[in-house]
Amino acid sequence: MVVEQDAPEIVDIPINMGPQHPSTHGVFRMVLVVSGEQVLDVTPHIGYMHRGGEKLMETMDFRQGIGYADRTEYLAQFSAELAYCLAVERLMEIEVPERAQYIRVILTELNRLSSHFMFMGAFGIDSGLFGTSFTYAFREREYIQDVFEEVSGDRLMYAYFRVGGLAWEVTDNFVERVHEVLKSSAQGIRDLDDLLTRNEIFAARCQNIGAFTAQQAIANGLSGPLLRASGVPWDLRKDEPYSVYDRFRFEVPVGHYGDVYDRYLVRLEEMRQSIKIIEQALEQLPPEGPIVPEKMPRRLRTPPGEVYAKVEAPRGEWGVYLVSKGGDKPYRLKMRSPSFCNLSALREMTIGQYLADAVMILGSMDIVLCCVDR
Amino acid sequence: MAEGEEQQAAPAPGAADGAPGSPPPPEPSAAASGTTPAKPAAAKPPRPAREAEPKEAPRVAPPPGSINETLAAAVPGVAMRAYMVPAMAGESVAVEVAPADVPAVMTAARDDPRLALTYLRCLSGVDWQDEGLEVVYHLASLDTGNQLTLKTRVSYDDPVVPSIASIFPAADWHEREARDMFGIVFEGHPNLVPILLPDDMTDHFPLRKDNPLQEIDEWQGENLREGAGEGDE
Amino acid sequence: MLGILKSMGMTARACFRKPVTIEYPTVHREIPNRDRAFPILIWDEEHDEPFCTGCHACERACPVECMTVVMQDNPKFAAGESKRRKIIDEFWIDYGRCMRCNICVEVCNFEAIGMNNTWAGHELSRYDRGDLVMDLDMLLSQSKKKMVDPGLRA
Amino acid sequence: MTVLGAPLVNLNQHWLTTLLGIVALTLVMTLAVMFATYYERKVIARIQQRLGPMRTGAYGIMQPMADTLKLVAKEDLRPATADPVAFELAVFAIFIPAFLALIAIPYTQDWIVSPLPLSLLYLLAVSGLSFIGFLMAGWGSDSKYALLGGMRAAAQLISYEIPLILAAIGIVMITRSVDLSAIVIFQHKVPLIVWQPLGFLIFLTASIAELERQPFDIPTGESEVAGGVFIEYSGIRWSMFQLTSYVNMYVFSLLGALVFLGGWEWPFGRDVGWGYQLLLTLAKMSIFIVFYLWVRASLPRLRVDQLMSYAWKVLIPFALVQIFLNGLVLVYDLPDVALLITSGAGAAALVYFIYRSVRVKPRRPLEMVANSVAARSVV
Repeated sequence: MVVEQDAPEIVDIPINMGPQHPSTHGVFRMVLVVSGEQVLDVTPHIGYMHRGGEKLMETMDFRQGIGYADRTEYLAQFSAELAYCLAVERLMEIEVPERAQYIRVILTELNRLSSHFMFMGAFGIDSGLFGTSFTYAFREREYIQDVFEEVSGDRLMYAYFRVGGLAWEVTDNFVERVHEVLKSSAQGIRDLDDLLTRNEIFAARCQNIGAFTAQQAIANGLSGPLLRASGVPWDLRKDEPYSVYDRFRFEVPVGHYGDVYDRYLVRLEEMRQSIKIIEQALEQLPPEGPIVPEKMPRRLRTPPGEVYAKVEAPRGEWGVYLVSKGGDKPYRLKMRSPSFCNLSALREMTIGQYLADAVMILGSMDIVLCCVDR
Repeated sequence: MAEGEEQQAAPAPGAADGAPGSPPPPEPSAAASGTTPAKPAAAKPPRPAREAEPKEAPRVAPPPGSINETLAAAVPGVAMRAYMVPAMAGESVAVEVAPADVPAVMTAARDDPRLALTYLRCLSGVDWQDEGLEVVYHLASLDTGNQLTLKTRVSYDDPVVPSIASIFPAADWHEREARDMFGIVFEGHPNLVPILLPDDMTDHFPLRKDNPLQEIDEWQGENLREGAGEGDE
Repeated sequence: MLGILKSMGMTARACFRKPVTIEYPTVHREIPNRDRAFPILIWDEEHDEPFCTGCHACERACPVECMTVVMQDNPKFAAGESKRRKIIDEFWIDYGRCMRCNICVEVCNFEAIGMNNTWAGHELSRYDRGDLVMDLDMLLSQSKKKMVDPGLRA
Repeated sequence: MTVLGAPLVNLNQHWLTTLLGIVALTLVMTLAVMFATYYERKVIARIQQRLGPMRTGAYGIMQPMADTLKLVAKEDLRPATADPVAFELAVFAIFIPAFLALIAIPYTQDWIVSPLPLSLLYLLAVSGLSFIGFLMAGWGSDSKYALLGGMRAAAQLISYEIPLILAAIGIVMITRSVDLSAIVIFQHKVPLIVWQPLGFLIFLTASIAELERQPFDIPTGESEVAGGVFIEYSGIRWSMFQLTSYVNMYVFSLLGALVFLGGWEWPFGRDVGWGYQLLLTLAKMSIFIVFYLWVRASLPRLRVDQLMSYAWKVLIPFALVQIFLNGLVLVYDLPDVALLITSGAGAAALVYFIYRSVRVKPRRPLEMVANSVAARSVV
């Protein structure tokens, strides 16, 4: 007997993930259309954290804006500050003293370490670990933040870089403290490596999902570890060296598969490279010297012009497009945030994967929602 | 500073199609007096005259052999205005094209092997008030190291630019953002709905200059004393 | 299999390490001298008055406009007890708005404002955001009682 | 092979005694669960280099009390669109089977609420009931997450029930009894883990899956379905779910301790008094519990398809192999050591098979680019 008319209609369920969901890493919402466990379509919704930072920064002079750069990218604050300062310095043609350059590099790389630790911890949780990777990663992150606090006075919103150099001198025991922290960070990297990398369940969850080819990655404007995991050796620290990055010997890890596992590996390796960079920078750091240029104008006024300054932030290319009409405030300031650009590829990566993989793919992008929404 | 300004000044005479009024007369003089030993007459350090500060960026012609020539060869028949701005010097050449030509130029820039500008770094809107709205595309090549800044202007009344989301998927969200903030309509975009702003906010463009920031309602001083506890239960 | 065992070995090893957390509200971590909590005003012991002359420099430089300054003629100057012509009359800082950027400290010409570097400067939760607006007395009280040695200057 | 008879040790079979036993067991189990939550938090905290609960009582010993009070006092919400019957009854559909299982477990030789001649079968049957409750909760909550979680739970519980039962059949074949007391007494000299390593491995993994703990916590996966079936539950109902899951953990730990580790019988025999017997049972049970906690803190979660293929493609075939091997040994009346050899070989094969199949496939390692980029002549 055929009971066709009674056959239940099979429908695809739209699932609303977020804005409050444990694994959206902030107020991010994606509407997944699933057929059983398979994802058919994804619609990301962002903008919950939009604070008009670009507009606000148009009303701030070049010192005041630094605090906002921090708040835009709250996991890689020094990178955001550095990009902003580089833009203004390029426009004003200020030469930053050596010592300040090195300290900037050391702090930015430490910041990369702490940001990647954050990724490792959160990614472990995305993959279903009961917080173990998170606590190991945060242990190291806190040690790094201790150094930042000793130097800049704050644990999160450092506001320490200034146009032309640094706001104030580092502490006397800065070098020893950084060495200590590097030692403990190396331990933390080993811990996370032991915990995750070879773990078969973790590998089975990560491998071959969300894979992007190099062409796809480039076309979608990915940057940072995502681009490198797809096999494009593109690192602004090497390709378009800013600050004093051309003086260090380090390697850029490049993946072959472009999947989530490669992104994880690339980040893990980048952390080791960061330690290498910091060690070299500490060696080369001039023990004495000014931290702001001697001929520093009292009021920061830029000539009219425009500049696109970019740095390799932990999440990718952090760009600042600064248009000035003269005066002490930007006329237009666009922040090219890597999280925003990377996230725009989410749809293409996720379709056809499992629901659980959607979480892993989103986690592997390591987005910062403040940085996405600005 | 002085050195830099001299560098800027040097190529200035060669500027062929720089913006009108761009020659920077005050700067060389300021630079010169800054570098010369202090004259007794000018006891006060000679301030660069504020009024004379140029309001437009000085534009210089890109050196011969720059990328704009390749681009012009790749898309013949498209009117282009190429220039450089000193702060960008040595990095990227700006090319201005008409809005209608953007897709053709973009396709050529991506596909021409001499250019290979496959990577769209950034897409920004700029509000130039009386001079209309500008869309700035930052392109880069990950193979050749080429850099290009492509610009196009549209008027307030008819802010329509052809979308390049089909050429560069990376432009998708950037264009939506530029629509949110500046009201630039990207024709042919698959899904031009607000991205950062609320879904119904389609008639108000926050980053345009005619949208000043709201006054901060202060919670201190007299305000606090008068309004203390108001609205708090 | 081996990787799973490695993971479990890792966690087993970690079990025998010292815990790194502390019982926060009862145990306080030592905070460095440079720690930046919220800005406070500093008391001039010598002249028994605040250092602040109410010059509005910090108010103008504040990116978030969290400060309100009112200046007055210094009565002690008229009496010859002080060299300050002008003195602060009223000063409000909205701690709920302050973003602790240290700019007010940098622009101050009299070293009259500093960043609180004690735990008291961090543990400021209030039930009403109006209570976060500090007036002159509250801003000076810690320095008056010598509870704080303001840390970061530039 | 000798078959030991099952001298059933009865309490005075009066309904009042049984009732008293049930009440006492429920109360003791509730306390035990409260302790388990505390213990779990402390153990996992140590693994994660944290202090864990420290503030209620000395070393946070009163934390479970505080948690319970808070949960009981919390507002009990039911979504307006939920199916009231399914939503409300789901709690009991999960809660009651878990407690039902407890009455058939011999804690010592004499301590058993209701001695059943089919207690092993009864235990497995009762513990297999809970998936109905999960389905009810998932459907009744009228939430997509809950529905997904309920579906996952049903699929997972049914799938892993099979290897569990098959592993138990292997035991039953050897002991020729489905009475737990008899099975324990059978292990007078040697615990069954020695004769049945393969069955033990299957039981261990399947029990983790039945308990829905990491790495098999897919129905409740926090980062995917945000609590799954429990997403709409709060207060006392939610705490009953939690209570149930911990009771289940005790049940499976006890089952493992009794069936594979010799329970109260091995190694001291029957005559050491109930105190030692109880202690012995609890000690063996806690081995399982520590293992569950340790695994929970160490391993990420599997994906649904991986989970299902693990059950159907790995565990069930190997469980059948175990039964087959046992059958061979029994039919040809081989000495006991043949059991060890065959099952040990099977266990080794299982380990090797898992090792081979889940091994991280060798991939091209990351390429470390030192200089080629700079050679690209960036302006």
